[in-house]
Amino acid sequence: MLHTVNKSPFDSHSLQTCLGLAKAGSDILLIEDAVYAAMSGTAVTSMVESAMNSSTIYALEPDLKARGIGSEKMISGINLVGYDGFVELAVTNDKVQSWL
Amino acid sequence: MLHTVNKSPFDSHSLQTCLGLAKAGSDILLIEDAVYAAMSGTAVTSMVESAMNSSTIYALEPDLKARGIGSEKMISGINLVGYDGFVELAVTNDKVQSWL
Amino acid sequence: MYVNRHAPHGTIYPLEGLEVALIGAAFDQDVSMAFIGDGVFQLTKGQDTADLGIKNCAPTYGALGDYEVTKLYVEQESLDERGLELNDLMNLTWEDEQEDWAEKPSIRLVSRAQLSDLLEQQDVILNF
Amino acid sequence: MYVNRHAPHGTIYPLEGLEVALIGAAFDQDVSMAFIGDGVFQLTKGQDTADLGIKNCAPTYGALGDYEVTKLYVEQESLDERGLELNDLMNLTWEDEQEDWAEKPSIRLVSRAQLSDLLEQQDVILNF
Amino acid sequence: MKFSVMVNEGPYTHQAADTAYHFTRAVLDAGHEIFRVFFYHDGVHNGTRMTTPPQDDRHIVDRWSELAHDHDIDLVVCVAAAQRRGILDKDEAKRNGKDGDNIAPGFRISGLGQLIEAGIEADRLLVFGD
Amino acid sequence: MKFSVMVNEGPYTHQAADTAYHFTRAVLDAGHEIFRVFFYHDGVHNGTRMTTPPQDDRHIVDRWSELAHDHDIDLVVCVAAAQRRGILDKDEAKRNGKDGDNIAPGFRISGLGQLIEAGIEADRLLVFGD
Repeated sequence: MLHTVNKSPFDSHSLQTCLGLAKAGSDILLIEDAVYAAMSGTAVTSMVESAMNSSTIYALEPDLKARGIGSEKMISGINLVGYDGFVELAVTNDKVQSWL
Repeated sequence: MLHTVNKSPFDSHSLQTCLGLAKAGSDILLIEDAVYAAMSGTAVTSMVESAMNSSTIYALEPDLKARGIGSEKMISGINLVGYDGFVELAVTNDKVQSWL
Repeated sequence: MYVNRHAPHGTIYPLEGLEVALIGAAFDQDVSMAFIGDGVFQLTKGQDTADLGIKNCAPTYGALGDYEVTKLYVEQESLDERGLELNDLMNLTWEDEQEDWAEKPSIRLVSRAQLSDLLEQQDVILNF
Repeated sequence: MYVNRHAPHGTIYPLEGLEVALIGAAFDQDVSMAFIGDGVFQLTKGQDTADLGIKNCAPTYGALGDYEVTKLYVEQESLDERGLELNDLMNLTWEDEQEDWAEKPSIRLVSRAQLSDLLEQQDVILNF
Repeated sequence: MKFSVMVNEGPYTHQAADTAYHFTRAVLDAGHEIFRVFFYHDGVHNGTRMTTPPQDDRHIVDRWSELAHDHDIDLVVCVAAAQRRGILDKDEAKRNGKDGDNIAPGFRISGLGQLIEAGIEADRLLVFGD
Repeated sequence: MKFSVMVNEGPYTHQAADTAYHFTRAVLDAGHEIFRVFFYHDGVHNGTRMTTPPQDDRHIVDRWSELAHDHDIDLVVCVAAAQRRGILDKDEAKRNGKDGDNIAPGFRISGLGQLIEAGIEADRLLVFGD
């Protein structure tokens, strides 16, 4: 299953709820303000890193770029995708759950 | 100063931010979904109780009633006000800050 | 499955989500609802919006059984965090045609792990 | 004082808040801005919204000095929580007429306690 | 005492539009004055006469219009926020080549300066909704 | 593969309306099919032709209308959500005694059944905005 999250992890509990309910092997895509969760060295970095043990984390590149989050500021191992990659993730997973 | 908060403390960091910035002696009014912060026995109860040492906490009664929060479910020492009491708080405090 | 995550009255999401669930049932879909996070507040007893002048959607949950929406999953962890127990929630029931219309509870308490399994089994998941 | 608490681009609050600050300055008000919580992200370097097709409001912060908006208070605790330091923020300046147009930094790092004092001194506080 | 009120959320979607209304009424009931109600962000949607809520629900837009009529309240919708969100009066419609307008009775469209003035002129400025 | 898209936030206010558009375009670019785009909650505001953004900004409503025109996409605005928020087509305006309508070209107003159908008929249903 693909999970999308669009809220800042510092302002909303959406990401936390998503990670609590996503099963091992899930794909998790960070979009819009949720891409701040991809940053290293923040108060939520360890939560995201620990989720990476069981799920694959993706972040939408146009949203990272809009927010000035370069690869040097990101947790390593997070995968970048464009809108085309977003579509591909929605195709390869059998369903999509949006955490808003 | 009167601080108003309108977001659920379980879903948003507004109340926490408000309590972190409110000076001792402030009046804090919980409205709309923020009235859930007035409940006893929740994960945020201790945060609210500790704020009550330095500030006075109010909750809007029509919002409590709409959410089925009776006095038996509330932290004791929280003051109930109606819309008239809300106006009175806005009059007696020299300014109002809304945490949204 | 319709996943409800918002507190009632503060926003219209619970009410508009309920409208989707009812239409889904009318279209003979196998409708189930999950209540997590602040969504569990939608089911609490004693909600009275008269003083707000807002339409109270709480009684509508009582009618869900009549529309064959009989599976309301409530996450135990969300209740715990909010100091709530089953007894604080409305007594929602449905009548089981298979068992001489016996009245059965619609609310099913589930753990986060159980809910996670349930989500995996759904065809379509909508969040409200 | 205008208190900015939202991350940029995800919602329009930062942009519409900036519009109020600029109008406030045009009305000769003593405008100061505070950035707390996700609001500090508004000031980060290197924002480029071209791929989103969204108007980028980040460069506008650079023009604030020209409108005599010279006090941008950034809460240190909010930066810390987000792994940011002053060097990650845009270099925003204003020219001090009193000192032969010397260029001075607009961003002032303050602690939560200092910001709390500042809020107490304001006539009007608007949140964006 | 003189109050200004700022409404930042649309009707029905968020309760803030209701709270702002009840607060405004309570201000008047207590004998205080409302200098202005200013609608910003999604709050501009409080000012469209096209709203048709279900018959068993409150009519938030009509409630504002009646308040303006009965108590001569100045209801101002921010022009920039309104244009982005499709709220227009006759003048704005004409200027932008639109074939109609949708502003509700008692509301007027004006600039952000009206908000700044509302903050200066009133003793208290209350903000509802984010 | 067949996709349906649900848009739950208004244009400009939240980025979700932009993300939904970019995703929909990417679906088409990848050679897949869009069965329907359904607008609910504040998403109904994507469908008003009265929107006038600043000239240096994108026109979200026109973008949807062009997509519908160029790719024959079915853009459906939920009638119940639209009535509460003041979005009307000619028929709805007439039925509710309103003096004009504001729906944008390429959009149509219909019931929630269209969302249920979108979920059934499409292989994937993507939701944008809360």
